[in-house]
Amino acid sequence: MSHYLTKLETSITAAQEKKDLLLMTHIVLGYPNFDDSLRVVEDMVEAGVDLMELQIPFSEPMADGPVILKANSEALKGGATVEQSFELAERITKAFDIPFLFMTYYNILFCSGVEKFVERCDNIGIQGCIVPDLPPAEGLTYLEAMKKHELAPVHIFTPNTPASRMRFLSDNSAGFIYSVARKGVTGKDTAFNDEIGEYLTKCRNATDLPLAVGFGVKSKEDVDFLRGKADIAVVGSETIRVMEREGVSGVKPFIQTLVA
Amino acid sequence: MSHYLTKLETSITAAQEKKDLLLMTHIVLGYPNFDDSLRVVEDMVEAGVDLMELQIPFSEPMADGPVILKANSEALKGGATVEQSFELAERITKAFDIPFLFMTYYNILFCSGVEKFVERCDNIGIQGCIVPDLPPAEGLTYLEAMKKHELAPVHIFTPNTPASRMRFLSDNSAGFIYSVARKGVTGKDTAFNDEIGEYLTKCRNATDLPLAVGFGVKSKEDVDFLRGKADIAVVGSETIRVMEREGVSGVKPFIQTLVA
Amino acid sequence: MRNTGYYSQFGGAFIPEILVPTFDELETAYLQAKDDPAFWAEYLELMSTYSCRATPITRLDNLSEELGGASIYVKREDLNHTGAHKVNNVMGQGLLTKRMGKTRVIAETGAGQHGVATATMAAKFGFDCTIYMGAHDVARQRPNVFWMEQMGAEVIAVTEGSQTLKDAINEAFRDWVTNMDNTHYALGTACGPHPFPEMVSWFQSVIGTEARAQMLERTGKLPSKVYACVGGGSNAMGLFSGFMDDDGVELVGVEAGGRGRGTGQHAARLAYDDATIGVAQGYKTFFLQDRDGQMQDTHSVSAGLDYVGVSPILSHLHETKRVRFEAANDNEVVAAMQTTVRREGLIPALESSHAFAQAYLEAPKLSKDDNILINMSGRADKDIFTVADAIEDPKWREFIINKAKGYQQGINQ
Amino acid sequence: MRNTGYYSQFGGAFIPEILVPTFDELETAYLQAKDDPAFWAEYLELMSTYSCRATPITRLDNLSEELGGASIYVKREDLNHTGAHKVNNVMGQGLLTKRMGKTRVIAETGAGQHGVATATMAAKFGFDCTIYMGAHDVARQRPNVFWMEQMGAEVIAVTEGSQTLKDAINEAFRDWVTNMDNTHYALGTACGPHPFPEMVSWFQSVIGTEARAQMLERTGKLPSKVYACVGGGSNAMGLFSGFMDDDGVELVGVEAGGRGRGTGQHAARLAYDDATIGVAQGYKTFFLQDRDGQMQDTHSVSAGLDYVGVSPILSHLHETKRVRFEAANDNEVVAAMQTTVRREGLIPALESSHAFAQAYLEAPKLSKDDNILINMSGRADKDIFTVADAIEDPKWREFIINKAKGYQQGINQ
Ligand SMILES: Cc1ncc(COP(=O)(O)O)c(C=O)c1O
Ligand SMILES: Cc1ncc(COP(=O)(O)O)c(C=O)c1O
Repeated sequence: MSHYLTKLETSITAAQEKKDLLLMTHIVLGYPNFDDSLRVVEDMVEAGVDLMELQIPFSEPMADGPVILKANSEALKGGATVEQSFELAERITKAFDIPFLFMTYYNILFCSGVEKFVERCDNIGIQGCIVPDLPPAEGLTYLEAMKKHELAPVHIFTPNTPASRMRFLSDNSAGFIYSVARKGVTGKDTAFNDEIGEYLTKCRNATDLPLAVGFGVKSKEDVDFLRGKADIAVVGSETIRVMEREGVSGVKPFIQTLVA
Repeated sequence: MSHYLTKLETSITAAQEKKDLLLMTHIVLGYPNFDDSLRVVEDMVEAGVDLMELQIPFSEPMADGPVILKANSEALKGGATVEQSFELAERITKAFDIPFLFMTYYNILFCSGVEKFVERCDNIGIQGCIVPDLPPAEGLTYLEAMKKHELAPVHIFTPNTPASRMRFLSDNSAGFIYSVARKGVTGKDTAFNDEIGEYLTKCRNATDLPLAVGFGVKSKEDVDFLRGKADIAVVGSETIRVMEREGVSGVKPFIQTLVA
Repeated sequence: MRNTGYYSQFGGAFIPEILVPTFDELETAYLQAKDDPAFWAEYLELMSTYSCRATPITRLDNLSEELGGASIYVKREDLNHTGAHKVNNVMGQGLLTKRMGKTRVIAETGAGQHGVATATMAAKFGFDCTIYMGAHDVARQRPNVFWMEQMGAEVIAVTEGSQTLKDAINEAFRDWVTNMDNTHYALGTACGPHPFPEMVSWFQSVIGTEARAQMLERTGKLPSKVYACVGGGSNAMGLFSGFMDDDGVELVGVEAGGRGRGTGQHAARLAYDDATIGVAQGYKTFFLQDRDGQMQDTHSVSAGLDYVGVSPILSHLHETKRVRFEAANDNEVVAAMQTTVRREGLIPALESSHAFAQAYLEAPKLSKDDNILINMSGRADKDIFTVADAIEDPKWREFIINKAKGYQQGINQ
Repeated sequence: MRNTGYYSQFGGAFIPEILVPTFDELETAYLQAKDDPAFWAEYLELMSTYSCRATPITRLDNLSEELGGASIYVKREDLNHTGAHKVNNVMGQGLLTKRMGKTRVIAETGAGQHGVATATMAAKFGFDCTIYMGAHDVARQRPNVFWMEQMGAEVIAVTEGSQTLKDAINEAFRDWVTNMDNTHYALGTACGPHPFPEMVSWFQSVIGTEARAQMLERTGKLPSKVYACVGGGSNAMGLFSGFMDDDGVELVGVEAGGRGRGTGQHAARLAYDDATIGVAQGYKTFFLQDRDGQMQDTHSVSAGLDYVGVSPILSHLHETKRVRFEAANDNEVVAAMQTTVRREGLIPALESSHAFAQAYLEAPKLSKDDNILINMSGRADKDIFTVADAIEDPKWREFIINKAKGYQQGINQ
């Protein structure tokens, strides 16, 4: 199974004609509440973000570090449901003209019914999904449904993924590849150095898909480092940190510094 | 070894010519202090007591019940020594013309040197010893020394001593036999009933020595019950109780009610 | 595409991509060890010299007579070094860790039993050791934390989520995804991603293998029923595996009924109808979760059974009806523990007492010719704080209050 | 005249007359049991099904290498049911009690270990049970009291004398002189009047018999030295008896050095020069006493060694120089315990840690070819209050203070 062309990939390619490095950000839906989530998306899009991950909160976010972890559990404490996440996501995709993906854990799909979940993604204009605890081997139904709906299943490359497995992952992906630039969970520091350069070359060689690079991107400097090495810079935990430190209104200026 | 005649036995026989039942009392030397011990002896003799046990305090009085136990440990806390006990005993035997015995545990003899201890008893006019944790089998040196000094080693009959052992104990005793009228430690209640009558008959049959009966004697009624069955009634813990309740001055009136 | 580690629809390995090579390495090491008779021999030697395998079986003479039915036998995992069956698994994983050339182990722990076992193994093998434990549990289970620290382990209080066992598991995975190069995660029960359920069950199978032979030797026949409590499922899998092919032996798994059916305050995933199939913590099984798939709070008097998921192998055996699942509630469990202590002088852990409670219910219905076997997965003497609270002992409270006063006045009394 | 139970000048039976028939009966029952191979077979069967005899020997791989001399082996009495060697004696006396047709047992206890073992035995055999324990010890050792009470035993706090072990022994004798008809006094160590020293040593000899065979099997030869801590002397007698006739095996008894030689705050009766021969608690031995023969206060970090007397058999072996006596002081003992926990994952009781401390001192002076054996008489996990105080763990204090607060506010937290 080789990857298929998706709307997501097409949008990325189109955007790249204007910019050499796109910016993807991440929020947790319902954190600190759904209204604020919407406001943050608005600000991000206005600040020039190119695509966004919308995380549907889950009680056991095993691959997430402390910042996103806390956002997940606060959202759930606030009563966030999957239904509300879909509703908000639908408003978002209608309102803003950039690609949005869902990021969540497999149980959310599984309990909704995988096919139903994917179909609904399609219906509300979500263009792809990142499901960090669903390796392709466990995700046949998911992959088929995504393909059927021409949505992008995004998989993850890591520094200890062998080249052969990168190719396998790429074959099972669409839209882009999410390449994590360090070991560990989300939100930890990464030193952007030559070693990473080599790693990214290895990633490039393993896939034809655009390459998003994430984990630990925090500053314009980090973003600039990625220029020429990646297609998309991902800023995840740091925006949540900014929001927590400076309030929702702090997010826009922060993003603006990154894309400046 | 059959028992030998001692000054103690002779005194008892002599006293019995005037009274059908003698009274033996018990104090712990140095409790509450040595001065009071002396005063209590004085009062008891005046009240008509016929012979007395002077207990040299020991830290592990295994055969004594709570009242005498406490008296032992209070005396030791007050600094009572074996030397002081001997000194006071000497003053007592010089001052009062009734037979006095030492009651103590074997370690007191052992640590003094058994022969030295016995010799000193003799020197200061102590007529016999009761050593409740020293069965004849363990007390050869002691028995020989006592015999040599013509002092009375008093042994104990109990309700579960077989007749043959009673005879053996009697053979190793002199002065009198101490017959305990119940199981258990000193100072507990005994119901003076027919069963005890039978038991005392058994004791009588096993020895030619005078019979002292103790444990739990508390009142004139108890004393009267023993009349005709025993030669000596022993009042132990109860006088200490009286002293604790009513002070040293309460002892004399109490003894007087018993001998009235 | 690899698709191993399934027991009918349950199991699998739902793991972050970064751990895939680590799991491949682990599975390979595990399969090689399993194929190597020298490995199992080394394991048995270790368990018979460092712990006291074979653990005996004890007949409950008094209760068998009093209850008036079957003869009740008990497999004495409480006699193991560190006081529970957990050490069987941990020592096996210790040997594997050595084989893989790793120098650090991490583990989750709820009540602290698995944490103590892992810290012990790390001390013995000379590994560095980090134990993840929900902050609530750290506060409640200080004695176990104390011993883990004495063993040289670092105990990290997990302040995320519900601050209990499942959160400790998540946190251990988070450590692992960072430190997989030198670190092995010694998962404590027959749950988690493949190969853990199978591998933990394999190490624990020593219980069932011994018990089967011992019952035959002692009674000349197999037991009619065998009982084990079910938290994650490792002691149950360990015992049951010995009798899996003996059709005449009924296997009974006893879960934490907590405050009872219908209260929502329990941890009965298979005995009650509240759990549904889901995927979390790396594997697919029955979970106590809401309709969205969010894990729910569970409750049990015994921390070791207080868990949202259950071994995928047991979910499978539940569906095939090879194992019958029951739940004992908190009150029944405390009563069963007290009866066992008072009448037999055995102190079953509150976890194990679930199995006792169910066995005591069923023994009278069997005949004198029947024998039943209970897995005493651990001893409760280390859980005195929990037990004393469960039975609300006023003298214990007084003791603690006085002890605290002494500390506040600066006296070790 | 009977004159038995002497080991050169030590031993005897200095008992109140009222107990003479009871001791005769006991001695007869003991001698008959000893003559009856079926009795020992029943005993071994009980110990191998109710406890986990044979207990293993464990090699301390890490410390043997670190200390750089002899290979250090440990006899694992800590793995016994109830956590110490005490159960060997108690179960034997339980069988004897049954033989004598008695229905009630009493015992003294210091740290509580023997009390728990006796209460356990009573529960198992269906005896009534009363445990005498110094009031100071009751206050300090609530966990053990808790379990004794759970077993159905009545625990009586002895408020006489120094309110510790020796006073509990006196009080048990006071009970016995009242209730000898239906009651057996299960004395907890190789002390007291004949036949206790010999009988208790006989039951404990199971340790030495096993250990000798195990060392031969594991190492092909006998150990150069064997170490045991000495309270009353029962675990030491148990281990030593296995090697008594092996001239090449040096036997080392380790007493409680407390605050050290010359401080008067210790319980070293044979290793230091402070003790003299005396007679108390029914037997003749070395006692820590003043010149009058009054017993003195002793001190040890470990309650189980904190006793004025010592087995008359050991006093004899001290005089004949068959056993060498040493003392380890409190600080050395706590350090040895911590080392053993951290490096080997074993948690020796503070009592047992005395033997470890001495062995660690001497092991480096031996050659690589030597093996030594330490008796791990018990485990410390039940003594957490004592251990945590001994190492002054601030987090433990905080935990207790918080726990107390919870109780005072009426919360089981
Ligand atoms: C004594 C004991 N039994 C049972 C369990 C439950 O675990 P499992 O179901 O894996 O045996 C635990 C867990 O901590 C335990 O400590
Ligand atoms: C674990 C342990 N070891 C040793 C002792 C000391 O007793 P003994 O010298 O009789 O073995 C005790 C006494 O309580 C104990 O609990």
